[in-house]
Amino acid sequence: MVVNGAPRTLAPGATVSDLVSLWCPSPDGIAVARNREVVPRSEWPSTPLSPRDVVEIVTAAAGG
Amino acid sequence: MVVNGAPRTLAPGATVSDLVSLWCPSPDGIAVARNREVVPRSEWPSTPLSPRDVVEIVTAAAGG
Amino acid sequence: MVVNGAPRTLAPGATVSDLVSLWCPSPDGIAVARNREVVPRSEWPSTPLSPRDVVEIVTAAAGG
Amino acid sequence: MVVNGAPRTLAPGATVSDLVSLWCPSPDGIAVARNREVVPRSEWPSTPLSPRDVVEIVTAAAGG
Amino acid sequence: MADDPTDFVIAGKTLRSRLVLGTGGISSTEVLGAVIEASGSSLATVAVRRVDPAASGGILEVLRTHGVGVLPNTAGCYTATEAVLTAKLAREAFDTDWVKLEVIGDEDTLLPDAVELLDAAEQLCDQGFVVLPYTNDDPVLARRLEQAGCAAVMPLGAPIGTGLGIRNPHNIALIAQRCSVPVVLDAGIGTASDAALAMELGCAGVMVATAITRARQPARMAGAFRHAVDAGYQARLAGRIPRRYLAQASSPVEGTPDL
Amino acid sequence: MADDPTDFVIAGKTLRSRLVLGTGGISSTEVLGAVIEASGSSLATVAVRRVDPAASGGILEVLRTHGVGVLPNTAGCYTATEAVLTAKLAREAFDTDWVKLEVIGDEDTLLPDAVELLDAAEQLCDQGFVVLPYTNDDPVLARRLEQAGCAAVMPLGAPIGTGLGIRNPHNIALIAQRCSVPVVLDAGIGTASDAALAMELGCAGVMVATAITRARQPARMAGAFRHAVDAGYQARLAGRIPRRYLAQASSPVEGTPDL
Amino acid sequence: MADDPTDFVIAGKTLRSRLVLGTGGISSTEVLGAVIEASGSSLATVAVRRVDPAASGGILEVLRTHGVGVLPNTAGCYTATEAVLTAKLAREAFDTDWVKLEVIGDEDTLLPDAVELLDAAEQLCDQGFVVLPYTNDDPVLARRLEQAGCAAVMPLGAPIGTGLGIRNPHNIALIAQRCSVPVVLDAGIGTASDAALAMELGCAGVMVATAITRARQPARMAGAFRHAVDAGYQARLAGRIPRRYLAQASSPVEGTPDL
Amino acid sequence: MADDPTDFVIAGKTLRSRLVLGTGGISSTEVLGAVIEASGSSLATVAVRRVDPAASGGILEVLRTHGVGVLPNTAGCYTATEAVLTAKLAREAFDTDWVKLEVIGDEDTLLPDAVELLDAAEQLCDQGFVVLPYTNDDPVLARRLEQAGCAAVMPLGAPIGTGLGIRNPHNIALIAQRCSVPVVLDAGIGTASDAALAMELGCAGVMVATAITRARQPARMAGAFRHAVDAGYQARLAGRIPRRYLAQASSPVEGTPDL
Repeated sequence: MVVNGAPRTLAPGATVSDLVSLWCPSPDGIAVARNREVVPRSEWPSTPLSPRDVVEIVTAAAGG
Repeated sequence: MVVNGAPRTLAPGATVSDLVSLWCPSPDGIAVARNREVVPRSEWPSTPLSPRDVVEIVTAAAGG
Repeated sequence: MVVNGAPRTLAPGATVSDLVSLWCPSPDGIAVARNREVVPRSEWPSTPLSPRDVVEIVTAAAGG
Repeated sequence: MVVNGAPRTLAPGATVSDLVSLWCPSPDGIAVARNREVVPRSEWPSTPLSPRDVVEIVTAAAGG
Repeated sequence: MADDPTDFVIAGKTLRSRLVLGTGGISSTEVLGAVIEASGSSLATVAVRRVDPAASGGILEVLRTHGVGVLPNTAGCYTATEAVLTAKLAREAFDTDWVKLEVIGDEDTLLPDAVELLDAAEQLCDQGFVVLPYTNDDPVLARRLEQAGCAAVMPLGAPIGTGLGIRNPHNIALIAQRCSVPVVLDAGIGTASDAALAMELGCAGVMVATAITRARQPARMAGAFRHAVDAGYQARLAGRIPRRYLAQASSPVEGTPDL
Repeated sequence: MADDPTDFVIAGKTLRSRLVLGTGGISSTEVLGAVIEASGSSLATVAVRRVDPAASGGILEVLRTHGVGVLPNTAGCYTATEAVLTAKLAREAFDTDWVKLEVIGDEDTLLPDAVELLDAAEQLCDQGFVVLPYTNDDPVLARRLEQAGCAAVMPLGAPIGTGLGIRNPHNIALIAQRCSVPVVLDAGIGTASDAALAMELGCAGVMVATAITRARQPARMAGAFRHAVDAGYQARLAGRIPRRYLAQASSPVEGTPDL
Repeated sequence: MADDPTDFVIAGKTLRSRLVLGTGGISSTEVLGAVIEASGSSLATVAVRRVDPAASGGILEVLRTHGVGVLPNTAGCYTATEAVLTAKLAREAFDTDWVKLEVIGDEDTLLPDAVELLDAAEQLCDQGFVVLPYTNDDPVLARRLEQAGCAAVMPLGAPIGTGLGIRNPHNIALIAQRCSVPVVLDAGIGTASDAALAMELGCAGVMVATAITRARQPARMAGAFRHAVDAGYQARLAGRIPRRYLAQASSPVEGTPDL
Repeated sequence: MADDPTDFVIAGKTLRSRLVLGTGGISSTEVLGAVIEASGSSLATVAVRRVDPAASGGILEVLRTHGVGVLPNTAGCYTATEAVLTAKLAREAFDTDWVKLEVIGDEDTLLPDAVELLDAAEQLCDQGFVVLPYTNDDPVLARRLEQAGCAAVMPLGAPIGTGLGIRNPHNIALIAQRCSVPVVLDAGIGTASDAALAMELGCAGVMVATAITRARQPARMAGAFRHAVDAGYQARLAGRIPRRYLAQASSPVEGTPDL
């Protein structure tokens, strides 16, 4: 799959929760878009990822 | 019918041409909208007016 | 003599001190010009006024 | 003597006229100051120059 | 070379003058004739209004007599729908597909409504009109109007009739640099120097109505604007000197006599 | 009536053009000739400098050939004494009693020194010179120069050669309103619209040097200034519209069709 | 009475400070902390960006530690679609429905795209967001954004990061007078006096990023802006004197001694 | 380092506040007290006027009570002679050798007369006065006043009481850069942002009279100016960002999600 613009392979059946815990020191202040749709925090554990998914994991940066 | 905002009665069967010749010294520089649709000059003679028509007859005024 | 633009008569031998005490509730914040010369406070008692003198007695006013 | 800021020696008895004719292609549009005094054109021939004179010969330059 | 004069061309038509005349506020057809002569304009706007059987009309005749092209406007329209219909009536009445597109947001400022304006511009361009939109001084909107197919863009200097001049020269310069269609400054001009500045900022032309028609001497003011537009245009071509913080002597220092 | 054109008269002499030309910074006598032609100027400044035996000179010839009057300046003088002597040399050399009086305070700003300037002006007026002082934009000093007998006053728009335009239009307007001798804006002009503005503010003329001579195309720029000065002058006579805070429609509201 | 201070309230929330802080360009979280303290701000913007596993992040912590509200922006979005999705991500990530809506037209000017902006604003308002749109200085667009349900409008003074100040005070004054939601000046501010002017023109608040974060001394500049915003606000309430063309003595004429 | 705050010192005396108060136009001693408190000023001007036996006087008491220094002015003087005598009377009456020197040229503009002003300044400096001259915005005159021994220079922003702000920021910046004595902007200030700008341009202080005393709420306006002067001063120290023609993003481009 593609995570934040880069190709990435994940164990089959991995969920958004798995990806976030892999990717972020803490889930705090994080949001996830899967194929240009927001995945609510509550659905992370129940949302499996497929190889064709395009995922964006975002947080706050100084700006504006 | 209503012509340029004022009620107006016309002989039955009167056309746009009749109205324009009645209304304007000359048809030059004139356009007509009937019920918010432009009536092309070529169709004036063949366009009868009905009592419920709302007609606007416009020309150039100093402006802009 | 003329005091602050108005004619004024004083007892013969009157001094600047006499005029000031006559003119001002208090000598504080006051200065006197006699014939376009400043009369120092210390010389008020010893400075007699003559009928032809032009005197200005000034103080602070809101300004600037 | 000094002419336009540079030392210069002239034949004894030389006049302002001599200097100007030596210095300028034409006397037209020229003025001369000798020791910070203007020497009128009419007096050039009759004005001898002495070794201690400071002379300025000026004309028009593009400016202003 | 960019510094040589070029023709003023809109939609393939070369205009003799870079000064576009607005006829609004003119006191009589006689004055209009004199103003046209003095201005040298080859294009003038007219509004589309109800025929007044009593009125003499005559403005079209004056323009034709002087060989001035008619540019109908959609003044008074608040929606794209009204503006599009007005443009169609104008095309029918005046036999021209040119239109100065105005879609305003409110009657106090008469400022353009960006959304309705772009909507109307897209519709009219699609229907083959030569669209000259009266727009605000927004560089982004100006380019969107250009992309929609407008033949020129007419950003404002200040609200119509205010005579406040060019309130935001920075935006006008940005628009002129970034648009490939002609930029014609419209609205807000108060006096000749405003028009010269507009041209110096990079505009291809200037439209003036109130500042001429309501001046104390309209014909004289028309002549003033004619010269000002030319002056500003020539000055831009001629390449102005840079701005300096401190002075630079214009008379030589060398050769100064010791007096 | 005040709104009709009047002649531009200084010390009884009528000048054909309200644009006074400064020759400083000109690249060649050829370019000078072209600039004079394009500008229409009838008066041009020259500086008084040491004769360079090597130099061709020729600037006086160019001015004479084109029938342009010579206005010597005292550029480079820091004291009244230097300026007065320079003026006398100029009178002797160029056979004119006109002088553009410059007495500056420092070499960074080249701004006038009010005290030395007034002193020099008084001396020269007493000696029969026609004095045109280059002054700052101080309305009080301008009137004192007029009272000293100066034939005109030449307030600056900005420091010489900066091209910053008119930094303080309020002062220039005050000077123009309060002086009875002609007011000729001098220094700081950068482009045509600056000159038009000067005339609209009430100046009787404008002097331009650097902005023309150092432009990329001097002759074209000279023509631009010629038109700008005329445009600004005519616009002032024509009577500009008042400034408004809110808009005023230039197309009639009555008669708007219901579409 | 209109001349007494009022709370600064957006969408029912009272903000302690009228100075909204932009965190862009800050050099470190330490400097950010110092800037927040000095500014007294109670609301600060953040951008929504990809998680960098390497990065320390920490900006949210700093804001929380200082009790500063988080205002996510949609910087970098060119379409309504991108902006809406970014706002939704922000709501999910930062647990706030407030959003500073930015939809820009091009990368050179970063100016808002009026049409996309209004579209995005309408969508987000419909979905219950508290929308603070970064808009141009167009009074008509500002009112359309208000009518779409925006909680405030944030017109620009000049393009982002330019430090050019308020290019068009006339438009900002019109917007402040004609909008009933708070007007917060955003973008273009260069220095303290710009912020004071914004408040004097009628703004309810000012947002500052670059002018503080990229100043030579960010914390000191933050303090300067804190005072400037208060000064401009108090000055507006206090009722400034009218502008006069001529002078009015501030010292009495009567009682002047004859010296 | 030049970027750290320094004391505001005139003639060896350190002033607590950079805001100098003018008392002209104040409606009552009560209001004056409130204005002093709100302004934080430590120096205030008074005029020298004939004693009115009927009047309560009391202004000196108010100043003393609040520990505010008295700065007598020579308002109303048209010649050096009058001004020098007025200064001597002030020294005798108020026991101070400080004087705000005003020598004006006419009653319409109340602008300084450069020649009389410099003459009076030289006389008073020779006689040991601490002279703070009210001058125009001429950088050359400012330096001559400094060379004459003045303890500070007080250039105007605009004519007294006009509230037109700083008409020529370029000159004020030049004066501040080129004088070594403190530069205190005087006259013309209309509102808080004008005072902040003065400090940003490099002034060491600002004097305000009419803009405070004739504001609708004088005490509130005094507080606004207190903050504005501080804001402008701190902003100058903090080092403002450069001005840019095009935008610079304040949110990072890298890390923008692909949405």
